[in-house]
Amino acid sequence: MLVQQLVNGVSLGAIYAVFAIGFTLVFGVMNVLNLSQGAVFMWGAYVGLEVVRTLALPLPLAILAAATAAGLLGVLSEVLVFRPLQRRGAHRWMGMVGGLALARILIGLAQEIFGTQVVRYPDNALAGAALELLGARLQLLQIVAIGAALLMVIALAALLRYTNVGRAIRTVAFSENVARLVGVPVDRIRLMTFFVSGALAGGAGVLWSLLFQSVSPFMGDGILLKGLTVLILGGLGNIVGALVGGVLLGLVEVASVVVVGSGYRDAVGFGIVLLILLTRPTGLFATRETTRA
Amino acid sequence: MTPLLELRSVSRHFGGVAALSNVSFSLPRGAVIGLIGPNGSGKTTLMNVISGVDAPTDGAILLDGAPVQGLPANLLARRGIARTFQHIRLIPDLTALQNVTLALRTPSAGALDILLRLPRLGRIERDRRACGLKLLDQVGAGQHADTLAGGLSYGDRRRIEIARALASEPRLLLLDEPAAGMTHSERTSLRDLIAGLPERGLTVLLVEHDMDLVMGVCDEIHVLNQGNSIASGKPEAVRSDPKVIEAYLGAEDA
Amino acid sequence: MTDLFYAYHNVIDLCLLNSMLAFGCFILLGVNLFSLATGGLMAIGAYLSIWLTMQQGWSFAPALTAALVAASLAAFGLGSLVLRLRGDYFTMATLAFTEVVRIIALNWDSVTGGALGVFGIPQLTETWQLAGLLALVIYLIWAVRHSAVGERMRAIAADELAVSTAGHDVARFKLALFTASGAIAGLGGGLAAHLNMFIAPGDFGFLRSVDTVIAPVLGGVWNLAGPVIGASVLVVLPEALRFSAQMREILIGVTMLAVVLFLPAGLVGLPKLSRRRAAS
Amino acid sequence: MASVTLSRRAVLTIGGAVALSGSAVFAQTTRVAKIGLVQSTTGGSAALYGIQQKQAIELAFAEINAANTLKDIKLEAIHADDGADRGQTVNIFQRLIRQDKVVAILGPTLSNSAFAADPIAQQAGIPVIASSNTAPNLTKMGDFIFRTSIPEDQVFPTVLRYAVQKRGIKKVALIYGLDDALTRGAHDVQKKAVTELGLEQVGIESYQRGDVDFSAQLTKIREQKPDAVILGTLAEEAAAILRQARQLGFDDKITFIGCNANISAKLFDLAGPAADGIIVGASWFEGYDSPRSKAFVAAYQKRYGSSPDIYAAQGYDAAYLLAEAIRRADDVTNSRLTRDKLASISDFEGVLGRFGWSADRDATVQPKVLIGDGKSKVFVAAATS
Repeated sequence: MLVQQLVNGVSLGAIYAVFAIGFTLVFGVMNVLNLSQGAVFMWGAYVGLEVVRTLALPLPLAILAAATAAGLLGVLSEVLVFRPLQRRGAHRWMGMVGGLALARILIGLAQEIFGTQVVRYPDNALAGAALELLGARLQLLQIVAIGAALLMVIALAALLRYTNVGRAIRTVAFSENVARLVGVPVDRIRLMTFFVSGALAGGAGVLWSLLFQSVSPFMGDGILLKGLTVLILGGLGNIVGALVGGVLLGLVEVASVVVVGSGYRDAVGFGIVLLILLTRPTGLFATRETTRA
Repeated sequence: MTPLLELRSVSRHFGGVAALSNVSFSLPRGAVIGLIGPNGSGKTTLMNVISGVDAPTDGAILLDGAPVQGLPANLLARRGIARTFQHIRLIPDLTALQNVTLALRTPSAGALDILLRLPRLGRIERDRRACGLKLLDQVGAGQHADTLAGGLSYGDRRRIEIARALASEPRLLLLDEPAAGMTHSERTSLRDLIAGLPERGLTVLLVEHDMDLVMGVCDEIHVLNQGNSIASGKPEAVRSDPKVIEAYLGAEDA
Repeated sequence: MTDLFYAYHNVIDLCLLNSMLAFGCFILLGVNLFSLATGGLMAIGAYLSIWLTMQQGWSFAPALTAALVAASLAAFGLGSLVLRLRGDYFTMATLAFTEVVRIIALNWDSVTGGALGVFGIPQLTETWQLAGLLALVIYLIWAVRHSAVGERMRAIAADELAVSTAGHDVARFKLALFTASGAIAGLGGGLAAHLNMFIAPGDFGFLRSVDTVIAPVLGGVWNLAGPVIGASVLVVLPEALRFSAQMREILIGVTMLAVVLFLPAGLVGLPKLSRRRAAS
Repeated sequence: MASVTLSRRAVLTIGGAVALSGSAVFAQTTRVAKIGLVQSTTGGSAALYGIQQKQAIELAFAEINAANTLKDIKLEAIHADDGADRGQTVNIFQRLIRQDKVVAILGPTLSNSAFAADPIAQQAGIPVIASSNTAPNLTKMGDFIFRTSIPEDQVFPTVLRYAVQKRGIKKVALIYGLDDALTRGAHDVQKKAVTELGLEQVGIESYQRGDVDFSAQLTKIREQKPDAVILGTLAEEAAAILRQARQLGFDDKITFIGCNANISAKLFDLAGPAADGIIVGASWFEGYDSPRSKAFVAAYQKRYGSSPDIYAAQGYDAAYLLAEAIRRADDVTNSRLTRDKLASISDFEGVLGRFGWSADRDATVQPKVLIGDGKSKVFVAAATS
């Protein structure tokens, strides 16, 4: 049972991590808390679903399409909400409310277009397959989810570390003014960051709905709260922290079901956030980057 | 007689960087002490550590012989340390007068006075206003009392910030580059103002780049370079100290 | 005429109640605190007050007072722990508090009835009480803002460091404001519980907290009319847009976004803006 | 902003024109019975049931008006969406009663909303028929409150007894939605029935609305080795649980017993073959073999292109019951008379079967034990002998 629960926790946490990394990236680079991220996640899931169902394209293409579409939604949120607010020097809560408003519009549109019913991805070869490991059943889908999560994180890390774009992103994260002085096209880098962040959310949306076979216009609300929790666990703007924090939250939730009882599952997550904040006011993995917050 | 303030091997590290290392000196009562050094030598860090905006990593700060290092800024202000900032920190959407009365130590109205708008409230606020106006007049900014601080000139804001520091009835006043951005005539009146402070029982620690001003009003000068105290003494002595000259020239080289 | 009043009776009640609650967030926004604790604090006031009126036979006024005191104490305790957190960490901590309270309420059957809620609550909240208490809250905040304390609030919003070097204990000041906002939330919780005969833990979660803090942001954070306008718009908008059942959510979102983007001072800035447009 | 006002005005104008032309056609000879239809069409999962009921009721009204069943009386539904938000439900009830002067109200969608809004109708003497509220004690709020939705406690004990007899169940585990009044109410009934039958209860797990990962709870349940798992869940959650249980390698011998809310085509859409063998009890199911029910399913499918669920069926019967009461009262404004006539109906033949009211104005219908057939994706009646 223990091994099974570990599997359960890690695969859940892996998706939390992918979502939260996109979330934390935008925070780390631009100091923006984009509360429309949950709705972007939901749209990613629907786009992937439509690609698989209507266009009958294979899954990897669906993930790609979903990530691209969600990335564009991320870009939209920057162009429509965050850039005008930043230009105006608006208070950060304006950005938070703007993000919530955008999420409301995106959810309303999804209801209009896709209806309110819960739907799922069509069955494929992956859905039923599972292998036995140390007395636990490891579904192929779980392996895919964990693998895809790792892949996305490694790709992002490589992007940030080894490419010019990555260096530019890190410069903007350090200071937008410095970036401008050394000739980094800050506006473009911001757009790219929003794109990457949205794409991660969209990718997480497809993985999520594959694993749990559930797509609905409201699926982003829950993950938004989880993403915020992971953000705190990992330290705002800390990418490695988001990865570790995501997996940790998955494990904590599973552990709370086993130890405390499922009625307190979410309370344990939030309780731990409170405890961590009271002992380490900038999160579990506070680093130089996070001191900006 | 114990000095008003005494620093004993005060250090402040940021990560691996030592912004201050083992700085020791004392401020005798009623003196105007200059603190100079090239940019980045640790002057503002020292101001922050003394005023409680920052805490020293190591060492002791004694106020009237009692250790005060690490106390929060508001408590140190209550115990008589007031300061101005290198980058002026007036509240732009309050008037000049409101900025000054913010720091007054005369009793402000109690909760009941405010909530029930008792007649006492008007009297108290009138008294505070009078106190604030007096301070503004002293620094020569009385005519701006009811102007929003955000709309005033640089020199005026500098003077109003000094008035605010004086409003808390300090014994020790820390001035961080008060002459920056002032015109020549403003500097002259600033010099007179600072020179007159000891008579009112104040001790002053002055950080300033304007050497004429420093040499003109300071009884004693301490020189910092890269977080270390490199020289101290009478203005004339410091001016000719080869270490000081080298520090400044070296800094200009870089 | 009376029929018209009764037709919109609950709309009026909700405008008044939500405006009052919005003031709890308004005073915190005034010192740059974006708190999501409202839901949790309201829950404390709501459940305590109905326990007192339904189980202990207390009358309404003392029960409301108890709700106010209990939520203030809770806010005081919470505030002493979380107010030292910066910015978004503070917001998250208050959100965690609200969610933890909600989940405890969900599991604490004997008091809250779990998800089934408590029904048959005596309908003691009257429109005139809501109006009177709202007026009182507005008066008190007005009085504070027009005093040296109000100046200190504005100063803290602009520059905390300057205020603390001027000799003021900013932390204590914020704690006092947070406690006051707890009092408003507790009072509002007690009034809300006795308004519609029924409450359930879901009434006091994340959404309630978000709606309450959005109201002053939409209405205007610097103007006393802001919370009233913001909260009323949030109550009336779903009613006014009911003609378009399907587009309603989208239109509410668009309205919120438009305010955020085009009215930096909130809805209270609208007349000024249109005057400027007309003049130019 | 301008375009919004404009379109609103346009809507009002068109609406007014339609109303005008309508009254012109039916001039003098036609009376209109205005009926409030309070169903959530937005606001999360509640919208799922709300839309089904709204559609079924509108279908019923259209049929009744077209067939001239009520002679010169036409039924007019005034629909309002409360967004599953209780405050709005109260707003709507007050407006419908005081401004639109409806003679009766059908709804609201959620039990929680009913507890807040129904007392207003009770006070004003307006009859209310609920078709999806299943919370216990709902109709005890007053003698104007009726419901066609069968509360769980009328169904579940029969279902559990059936399962015990047929499958020899001794140990059970329960799982339910903690923060939803409907699932929580179902769970309470289930727990009571388990105790009354003397079954061993090896574990209780819960989750919150929006959760889609049940693997931790199911892994725990698997360790407790129950003979049956009892679901106090909505259809989509039941589907996810069934599916994930299969994936976790649950023994085929473990029986899943569901609740009222699971009777939905959605269950099979989402769970696929995993729904095979689930036992549920209900007042109605899509394959119910009665002429009335078959006609309803066909008409619903024709009009909306999708299958009705149990809430649609209950809504449809509520609409016909109200129409019958209005017919008997022969009055379109006297709500007290309508209420009395409604209460007097005792032998109504509805989609749910033969219908009557209990002393508390709850529907009394023979509960049906159903078994999920994952291959043909329907529920079939169990042989209850």
